[in-house]
Parts: sequence; C-alpha cells; structure tokens
Amino acid sequence: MFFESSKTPVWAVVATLVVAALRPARCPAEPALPRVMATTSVVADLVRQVGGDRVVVECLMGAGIDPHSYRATPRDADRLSRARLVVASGLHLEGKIAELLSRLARRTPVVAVADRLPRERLLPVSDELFDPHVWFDAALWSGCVPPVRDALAALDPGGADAYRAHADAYVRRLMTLDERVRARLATIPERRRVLVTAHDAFRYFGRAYAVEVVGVQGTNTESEAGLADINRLVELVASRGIPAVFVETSVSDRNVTALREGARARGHAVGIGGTLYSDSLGGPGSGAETLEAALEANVETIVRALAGGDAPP
Amino acid sequence: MTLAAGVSYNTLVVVAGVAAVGFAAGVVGSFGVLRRRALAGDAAAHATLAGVALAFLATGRRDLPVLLGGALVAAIAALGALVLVRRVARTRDDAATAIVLGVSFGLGIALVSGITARGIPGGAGLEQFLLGHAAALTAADALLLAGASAVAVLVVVAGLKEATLVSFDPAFAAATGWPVTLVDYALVTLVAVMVVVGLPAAGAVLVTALVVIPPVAARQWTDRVPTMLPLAGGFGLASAVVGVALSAAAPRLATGPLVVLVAAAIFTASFFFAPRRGWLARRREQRAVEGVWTRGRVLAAAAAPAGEGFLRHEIAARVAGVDAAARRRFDGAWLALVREGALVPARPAATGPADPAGAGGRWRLSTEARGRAADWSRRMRAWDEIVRTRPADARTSLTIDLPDPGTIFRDDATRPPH
Amino acid sequence: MNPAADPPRSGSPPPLLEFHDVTVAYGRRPVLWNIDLVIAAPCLFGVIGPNGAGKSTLVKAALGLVPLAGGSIHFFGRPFAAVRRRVGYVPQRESVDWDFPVTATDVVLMGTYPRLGWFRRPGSRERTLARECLARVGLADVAGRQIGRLSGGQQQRVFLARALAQEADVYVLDEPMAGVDARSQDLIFRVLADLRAAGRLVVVVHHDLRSAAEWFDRVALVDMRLVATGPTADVLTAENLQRTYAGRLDVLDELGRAVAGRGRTT
Amino acid sequence: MRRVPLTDRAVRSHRLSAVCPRHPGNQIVSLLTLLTEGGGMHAWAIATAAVVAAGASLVGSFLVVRRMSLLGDAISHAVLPGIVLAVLAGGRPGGPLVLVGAVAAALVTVWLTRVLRTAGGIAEDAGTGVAFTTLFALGVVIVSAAASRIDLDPACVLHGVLELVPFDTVPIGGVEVPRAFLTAAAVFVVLVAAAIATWPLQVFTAFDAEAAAVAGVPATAVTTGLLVATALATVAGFEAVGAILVVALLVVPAASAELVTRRLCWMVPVAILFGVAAAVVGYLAAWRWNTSAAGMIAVVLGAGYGAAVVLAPEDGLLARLRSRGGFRWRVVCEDRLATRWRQEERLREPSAERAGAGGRGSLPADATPPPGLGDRVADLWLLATGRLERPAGAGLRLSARGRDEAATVVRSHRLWEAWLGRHADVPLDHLHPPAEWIEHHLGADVRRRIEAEVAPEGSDPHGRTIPPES
Repeated sequence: MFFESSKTPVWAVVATLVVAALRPARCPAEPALPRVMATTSVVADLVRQVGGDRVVVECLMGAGIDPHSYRATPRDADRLSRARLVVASGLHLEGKIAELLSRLARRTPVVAVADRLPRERLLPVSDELFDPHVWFDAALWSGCVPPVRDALAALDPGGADAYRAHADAYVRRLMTLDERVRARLATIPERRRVLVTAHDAFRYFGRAYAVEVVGVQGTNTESEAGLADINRLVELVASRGIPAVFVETSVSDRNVTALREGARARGHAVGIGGTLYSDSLGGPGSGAETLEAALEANVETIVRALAGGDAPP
Repeated sequence: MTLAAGVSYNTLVVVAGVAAVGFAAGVVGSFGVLRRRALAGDAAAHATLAGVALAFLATGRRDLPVLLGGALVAAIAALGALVLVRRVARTRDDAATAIVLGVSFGLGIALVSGITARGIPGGAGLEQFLLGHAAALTAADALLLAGASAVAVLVVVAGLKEATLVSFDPAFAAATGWPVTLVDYALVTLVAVMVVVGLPAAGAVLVTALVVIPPVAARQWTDRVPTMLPLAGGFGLASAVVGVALSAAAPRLATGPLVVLVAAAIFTASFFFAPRRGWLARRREQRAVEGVWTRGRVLAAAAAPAGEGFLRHEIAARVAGVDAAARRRFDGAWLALVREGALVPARPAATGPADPAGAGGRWRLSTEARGRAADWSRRMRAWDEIVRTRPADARTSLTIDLPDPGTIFRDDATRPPH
Repeated sequence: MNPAADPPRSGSPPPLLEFHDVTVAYGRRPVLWNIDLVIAAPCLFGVIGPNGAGKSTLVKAALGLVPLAGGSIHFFGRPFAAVRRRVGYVPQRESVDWDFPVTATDVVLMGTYPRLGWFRRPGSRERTLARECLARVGLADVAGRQIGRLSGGQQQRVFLARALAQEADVYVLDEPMAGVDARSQDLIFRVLADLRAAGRLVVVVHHDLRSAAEWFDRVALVDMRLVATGPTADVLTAENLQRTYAGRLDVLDELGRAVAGRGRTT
Repeated sequence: MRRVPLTDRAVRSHRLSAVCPRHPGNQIVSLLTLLTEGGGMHAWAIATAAVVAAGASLVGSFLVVRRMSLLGDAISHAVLPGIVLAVLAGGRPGGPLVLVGAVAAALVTVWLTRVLRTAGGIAEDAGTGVAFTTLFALGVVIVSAAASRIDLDPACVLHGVLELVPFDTVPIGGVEVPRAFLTAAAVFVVLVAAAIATWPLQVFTAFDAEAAAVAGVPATAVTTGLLVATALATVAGFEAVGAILVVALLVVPAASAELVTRRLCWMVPVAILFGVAAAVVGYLAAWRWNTSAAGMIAVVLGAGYGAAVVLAPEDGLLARLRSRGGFRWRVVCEDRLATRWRQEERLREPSAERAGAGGRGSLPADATPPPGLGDRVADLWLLATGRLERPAGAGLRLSARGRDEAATVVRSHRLWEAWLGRHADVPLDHLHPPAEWIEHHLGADVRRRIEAEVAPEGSDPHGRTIPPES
C-alpha cells in the first residue's frame, strides 16, 4: 500500500473533520478484487490474459494514446494509488513516467515486463538503451508472461494456480499465433516484404517474421524527421517498387503522406496499405482490443497491401 | 515534372513552402518587432492548441482544415485579447503577452487532457498539431503556405504607410484620424494567419523564430521601414533555403530547427558586422573617436616642449590628469603613436631597447609627427574659432577627426589665423 | 561636507566640481567641445543653453552615464565613482516607468538605500528622514499615493525629496522644471536655495532664461562649448545670449530687462 | 486516524462521487475528501503546486514590474539544449546533472538577452525571442542528431507531472514527503531569504536603474541576482509541475496583484496568495473535470486575472463604471436641489423672474420640467440623507443643509455664466448649457477667484443675484 506508512498533513486532518461532519450516508463497501494498474493498453491486455477475472485491470494510457504524449490527471493519481500492483512495459517506453515508476517500486510492486527479457534478444538503439516495442513478436512477448504471472501470484497467493493455468494457456496461444503469422507473411514475395511506417515500432516484428522494416521517424514520435531521411525513404520506396506504406493509429501520418507524394513524383504510385496498431491497441468495438487480435489485424492489413497485384519490377 | 539534377521532389516542395513562410513571416514580423510585440506570434502559436481542441470537440473530426480553422480562430482571439488587455487594464505589453500565452496554452492542455482522459475516439495526440514537421510538407501544404504568404505580403505592402505610421507613433496616428485600433487588429490578424498557416509546417517555436529573428537582423542593417521589410523577408527566405539544403544534405538533422539556426547565424553576423548599428562598427567608432582625439592631444602636448625631449608621464599629466579612464585612453594613444613611429626615444642608446610603454626614458616627436602636430593644432584652433563664432556651421560640419575647415567652407573668413 | 574624508591634495581644497578639457561625441559628432569648468564653492549653479546644446550631456558625463571622448571630470578632486554617495541625482522624468507600484514615500526612501547597502532595511531613522524630506517639498499629504497618481510637478518634487534623503553634498538636477507647474517650480527653487544656504552645491540643467536670471547665483552658458560662465548677471548679457541663441530667441529684450532689474535690486 | 484499508476507503469515496454527482453538497464533500484520501496524496500534490506558485509569484512580481515577463516562456524553451547536453554527458533525467544543465541554459538565455540589449540596443522582447528560439532549435537539432544515442522526448523531459508528484517520496521523520515538494520548498525558502535581504536594492534598481547606478547601487549585481533567482525558480518549477504552469505562475499572479494594489510591498504577498489559491482551486477543478491539473491551474489563474481586471478596487472596469455612474448620480441630485432653490428664490424675490424674462425671453434654467423617475428617486435619496425635509402636512422642501448645497451649485452656475458673458462674448441664451455642466465641477477657490474678477457686484448676466459662498 502506498500511503499506509505516511502521515497525513495537519491541514488535511482538519479538512477530514469538516468533511466527516458533512459527509452523507454512503453505500456499504463490497469485497474488492485486487486492482492492477497497467501503463499501456498492450500491457493491460497481458495482465487481463493472465489475471482473468480475479483482478481488476486499469489502464493508465488508454487505447489510441501515444505513450510519448501522455499527460496525467488527478484521477490517474487516484487510480495509481488504488492499485496494488503496477505493470509497466519497460525499456523506457513510458519516458518520464518510467523514472517515477522506478521510485514507486519502493512501496508498490512494479513489474516492467520487457525489462525482464534477456538482453541478447533485444534490439539495441544505443549502448544502454533498447527498442521497447517488443510486443509484435509474439514469441518474444510470451517471455513477458511469467513476470506477470509471478507478480499476480505474490499479490494474491490464493489464485496462484489459476494464474499459472492462464499463463500457460496464453503462452501456448502466443506460440501458435507466432507460427500462424509467420506462415501468413511468408505468402508475400520476399522482395516486396518491406514495411514502411511512420515511426520505428515494428523492428521486432520485422526480425521475427522476416519483414524488412523502415520507419520515417526514429523510435521516438516527438523528434522531428530531417529532409534527408524523407529523401532516403522516397528513394527506397521508388527504387524497390514497394506498393504500399502504412500509417499508425497513434502517430501523425504527415511523414507518410509526404513520402507518397515524393514517390509519385518519381513516377511510382504508392498506396496507403492501411492503418496499423503500433503503440496501443484498438478501443472497444474496434475488433483489436487484445494483442492477438491487433497483431492478426496488422498482419491481414500488411498481407492485403503487399501481396496482391503485380508490383513493377 | 522536371526536376533539377540531384534535387528531389520533396526537397523542392519543402524549399518552396518554407521559403514562402520565411519571406512572409519576415515581412509581417517586422511590424511586430517595431511595435515591441515581437512575441505576440508566440502567444498566438500557443493559443492554437485550445482552438484545435475546441474544433475537435465541436465537430468530432480531426481533418486538417477543421483543426486549422479552430486554430485560426483561437490565434485571432488570443491576439485580440492581447490588444484588449492593453486597452482595459494597465498591464504592460510583455506581461499581457505572457498571460495570454500561459493561460491559453494551459486551457489547451486542460482541454486536450480532458478529451484524452474521456477516451473520445480520435482525440488522442491532438497536440502533435503544434509540432513541426517541416520535412514532411506536401505540395498542397506548400501551395497553401505560398498563397497565404502572398496574401499577407500584399496586404502589408498595400497598407505600408498606415502600418508604419501606427507602429511609429500611435498617438499621432489617432490624433490625425487614423483608425489605430483597426490597423492594430489588422496587423495582429496577419501575424495570427502567418502563425497558424506556418504551424503544421514548421511548429510553434520555428514560426516564432521566423517572425522575430529575420526582422531583428534586418533592423541592424537599415533605419528605414521600406528597406527593412524586403530585407527581413530576404533573410527569412535565405534561412529557409539554406536550412532546408543543409537538412537534405545530412541524415538525421531536423529541418525546422536547422532553418532557425541558419536565421540565428544571419542574425549573429548582422549583430556583429552590420555597418552602423553592428557591434564591431560601434566599438570601432567608439575606439576611433577616443583614439583620434587623444592622439591629437598627445601630439599637440608633445610638440610644445623643445630640446631635450619629454618624459611620458609629463605628457600624461598634461593630457589625462589623474582620471583612470583618461589614463587608459592616453595609454592607447601613446602606444599607437609609438607604433606609427611618431614618438621615438630621444636618446636610444641611453634608454636601451625600445620600450613602447616604458616610463623611463625621454621621448621626442619624429619630424613627420611634428608636422602632424602642427597641423592638428592649426585645425583645432580653426574649429575653436568656428565653434565660437558660427556654432551652426560647427554643428553641421564638425566631426571628431577635425576635417580641415578650409576644404569645407572655402571661405577665407574661416581661415585660421597663423 | 566632510573634509576629513577627503584630504586636500595640495594646500587649498580641491574644487567641488571640475571639468577638464571634456569632449563628448555621439558617434563622430561632438556634442561637447573642450569644456573647462570649475565650480569651487557651494552655490546654486545653472547650466543654461538652447535645445540640443549638450546641457544634459554635460551632467550625464559628470555622472558617468555617457563616455568621454577626452578629458576628465572630478568631484572633490576625485573621480565620480569614488564619491558617488556624496552626489544626489535627479534624473529627467521621462526615464521612469510611472506605472511602477511604489508610493511617494517608497521613492524617497530609495534615497537612503545606497547608504544602507546590501541586506539592511530602512529603519525608523530612514522613515523619519523620508517624511521630513517629503514635507520639505510640500508633499506630506500625498506620501502614501502611488507615484503615477501625482501631477508632473509633484513627481518632480518626489524625485527632489529622494535626492534630499540621500543627504549628499552635491546635487545634480537634469531639467527639473520640464513639465512642472508654476507652484511646484517655485517650491523646488526655494528648496534648492535652502540647500545652497546649507552649504551644498546645486547644479541644475535649466532651459527657462527668465527664472534662471531670477534664481541662480552662477550659471554656465553652454552651446556645444562653454560660451561663458560666472555670476548670473555677468553671463546672461544680451551679447552672450545673442551669440548663443542667435535668432532663436524672441524674449531677449524682455530678458535683458529682467537681468538688468535684478542687477539693480541686488 | 483509524486505519481503514486504503482500497476500500478509496472505492467508497470514489463511489460517493459517482452516486449523485449532481448534488452540489456531495461535490464539495467529495472534493474535500480528496485532501485526505490516500494518505493526503492530493494534499501533497496541491501543497507542491502551492509552494511552486508562491516562489514563482515572488520572483514574477519583480519580472512584471521590470518588463521581463517573457523570461519564463523563454527559459521554458531554452533549457532544452542544457538538458540534452547533460543527458549526453551521462546525467539521468531528473538527476542533479540535468538540473545543473537546465539552470545553466536558463542563465545563458537571460545573459544573451541582456547582452543583446546592452551591447546591441535590441529591445528586450525581440532579444528574448531571438535567444530562446535559437537555443531551442539547437536543442532539437542535437536531439535529432543524437536520437540514436539517447531516448529523450523534447517535450517530456522538462515536464514534471504534478499529479504524480506524491508517488515519488523520501521519508522524513517517518513522514513520506514528495521529493518535488522538498525541492520546491527549499527553493522557496532561498528565494524569500534573498528577497528580504536585498529588497531595498531590488526595488530601487527596478524602479529607476539609471538613478540607482548613479547613487551607487550595484545595479548589475542586483539584476544578475534576480535573473539567477528566476532561473532557479523556473527550473525547479519545471521539475515539480511542468513548464506550462511555471510560465503562467510567474506572470499571472503578479500582473493580477499589480491591478489590485499600488505598492510593491503589498503586491508580492497578494501575488503569492493568489498563486497559492489558484493552485488549490485549479487542482480541485482538474480532479472534478478529470483533466490536467497544470492546465486547469493556468485556466484558474487566467480567470483570476480577468476578475482582477473587472473588479480591481481603483482601476477595475467596475470601479471605473461606478465612478462614472456615481458622478451622474451626483449631477442628478445637485440638479434637484438647485431646482428647488430656484423655486424658493422665485417665491422670495419675484423680481428676479421678471428681470430674466425681460431680458431674452424664456430662461431654460428656471423652467422646471416635470420630474422624471430618476428625479423622484433622487428626491427620496436626498430626503433620506437629510438634504430635503418633509414637515408635517407639507410637501418636500430644502433643509438648511440642502439649501447650502443648492446655493453652492447655483452660485457656481451663475458665476460661470458671468465669466463667460464677460470673456467669451457668448450670447445670453447660449450661456446656460456650459454653466449647467460646469456647475458640478467648480471648487470653492475657483468660485472665489471668478467672483473677484467678474461679479463683485453679485449678479449674473441675467440680472439674478449670485448667492454668497456658504
């Protein structure tokens, strides 16, 4: 518990007394399930898969929110303080929040799932930092399941068996999904198996499923692209005859639009292959509320855009 | 479409768009700088976030035209608030700018966060609108930028006289019947349009920079508004072209900030090297004024004693007294004269190796310097006479390096008495 | 004055204020040309001249506010920087932001700050002094009013009170009568005359010849160079004025009469 | 306090606000409950915002009166290169090295601005604009060039998150105190100490830098001190509550306070008070409407400034309207009194009437129009304030005091007519309108002087008696 150990400031006590006098009758409390706070919708899905209905999962940055542009509200603080376990994605995906979470760990268990992955399986972006977008490699993502399973078991020992069962099932599903995705993507001719996106969120995906991945922007959505980067991509798309490029749900599509125009000026028409889920999953009703669904949706979009028709030589 | 060899389509589009913004922002921004409202554009740029959020809330859509419309309304409202605050409250201009900026941006953040927290579909990431993506301009963007820039420049050119008058002396303009408030609002609206149009292309800070830096740089080179405007526009344009070219030349260099840095480099050059207002020119002028004057006086003082020569401190006492600043000027002049060979040791053998600053030995004037000293004293006497008898002439023609009055007035009455 | 703090260098005490060969240029244009001026004894000293003659530049140069092209200026035989606490300065009114949130008393108290230095706050002695100074310029009843809410003449008197609170030995006033009503002008001159009577030197940049003739003991007539200096009646002669104001002055005759009249009565 | 399991307590209070959110009492209660919930979590966030607000308002007061309000905005952008370089040099976001880098960049900004002004004669606002945009651009270029080596959001490095401040604590004497609160409080203490210590010199330099320098105040040192304080307050504020809020907190409270008070020594505490109040109200509002606290505090500050513009006691729009309205009201009342006085005069000396009528026909001055609504209200007011009286069985008439006041008005009127008649060569029937206006403005000594000059005989151009000064 966060503030179990902390003392309340005097003026807060005074306020409480005032409030106690004013407070109307309230509803009786019902037995509460442990609340788990996940930072992103991807992680929230992971916790739901493992926790099942034994935990209440809340998500700090909801569907469609780019973690880079997240802003907190006081209600988020409420939700964080209610949580008995915090699950983060890790590898610095959460930016400033990550710093905070590392300090939070002193009082509330915090699990940064991707941090637990073996370093040799990660893609470095610098000496110390790794690309955090690990979830679209289903096999790799399955490595994030055990930390969640163990953390939930520690929180709620009574449900340890259930969590283990859920986790095993989920890992099996992810491995099957992995096979399926690989098979599906293999239908695209290898020369055209190039994924051009707004920002670099698909490098693990590309590595796992033998897709060449090029992002206009770096891994960070808020840094600005340089003209040389755009020109380089235009050159690549036009010379390789890539039929389609992709936009993302949570990232501006300006760069991709400029890219298409540049390619068209070189006499090469590039379609918008469709919208990919990258940093967050789909909202309710989108059909991509879970990671599995989002990954399959992405794969379908990619295959449809890149496999069909004849590309120019 | 024919492309110049080696220049890609995207480069051309970006150059065209950013250059148009650069030119127009320089022209429009000039009046902001002259009116001491250089950062009004910054306030407008920050206010657009609230406009974007409200436009999204009102329509539920996030197409660029809708958001641009909202941004434009918000920018004009913010600048209107700025003018209004100035009229109804006695808050200073800079504070009013900061208030409008801080509060409107805060409102924007509150709205965007509220939208995000409620999970309204499509509401996430609205603030990306404020971030520049200069490298990702499309042909349509560039056309819009060029069109808006052309209109803005035309409006400024058409209203040049009025804008100059109102910026220079609003009280006089009002007294002679010009609608000051209207002109004020018109200028402000132009800035708002430039900012909003430039935002998606360039980002808030870049737009602010383009509205401020080129005009300030241009101001260093000229004292006339009709010259300043095209110069500011030209600086903006040049920054755009060079910045974009640099960004195209090397990978991973963001285009917008590079344009700003080029503009900053132009400004730095202007700041130091502009002919009259430049730092170097001023400093040289100040040095020259002190130097010419003090050297003349040192020569005159040194010409007086004959025979054995003179000691350095004797001359110093006569020219500079005990004042530290005067001593410093004297030291400079003395050193210069020694370097020129005007002052030479009276007895080289006795004083040993030449010691320009040395106080020990006796000194004398070279023959050539004697002539100079006599000439300086003659001109000095002549000007003294002119200052005394014909102050108006002195006021128009006298400069610190004492031109020969004979060549100016060609008038025997002013010939110095010999 | 405090002679102990400023031992005379050679025999006779140094002059209160001395300009030695002072030349000041804005750019390459000289505004002051070879000014030599010595004020030896306490008096009410006027610096007179037409517009643009360099009057204000003269005092600004003395206070180190504009750089000299040549020459030197000394107070009590020493450079200004060494004796600045002994010099009270009343700047031109335009140099100040009148919306500034301070009251008349606050402004007068500022005169005591240099003496207080860092980290000390004005105490009761300073407050009493400020009250007295305000009373001397006839503003005791508006002591608590914000500075922008006073009339031009009152603002000028507040500035004068601030200089008084500095308890200086030399007072330098730059155009104190500009935009000031007749009553304030009269009052300011009276206060200045009191200062002179108390043994202070008061240097006033002034543009109105008539009141100059009436009030000043000595004047310097400046028009880029020093046209003349000395006792008022000797300097403000028709000939000098003709030379200085050459064609710019219609009131010359009237002024001549004023000077002559004063000469008779004194 | 009884230890209630936090989860339950929180759930309950959460539900409380969910049950009947429309009920205003419940809203207030649930807002107040916030302060104690989660061990005073929100209370700590609010306290942090309040301390930052207090420090910023203190420094901001000087910035506002010295016309340097835009420094906050400039610094908020210009710290970027400092932070980036610090991170490149191995600092961690939020760590001391980054803080040093930020303060250094802030100082470079203010230094550049001053150099541009003093050495180049470039206006403060333009110089600020040049300096901070350049530094920011430099920062972005470094970030984009080094993006592969550091993971740094230009926007997020400098944005502390106020809402999450309470989660990052250090234990002090058994109390978990947020780190950000400690930093902000320490900075605030330093700022207050510095302000008290150098107050007189700061005020003098801010008011009149030239005179201060001449008088021997070390103006450069004083200004540098202020700039260092600004950099410190701003950067500490960024770390705690984010950049947007600091920009607003620096300027808005001070500018509002300046409208309400006319003394710097009152302006500072008023600004601090306002800043703190806005922090509290804005945070609660953000909780109520579920949005960013920093944004909401800025909005509340803006609303407060608007209120100050309207309500300020002397310069506010309302006060100005009231003083204008108050004058109109006085005119109505004085006109009523004068009308009655003239009626009495006609009863007393009918000759005055004839003299006037014999002159140039009807005199608008003494023609009594039927009283309007305003006049009736004025009569009631005059009755209530004792300038009219109603003796038993009679109508309204002037009291002794009312008669004096009325005589003064009439005297002003007729004196002015006499003066105009003498000096302006105005036809007799054109004398009345200006006099009708000026009668409400003339003071006693002006009246006396006019009388001495034009009407020692005691009658006006219409031949009516000018009442003596009462």
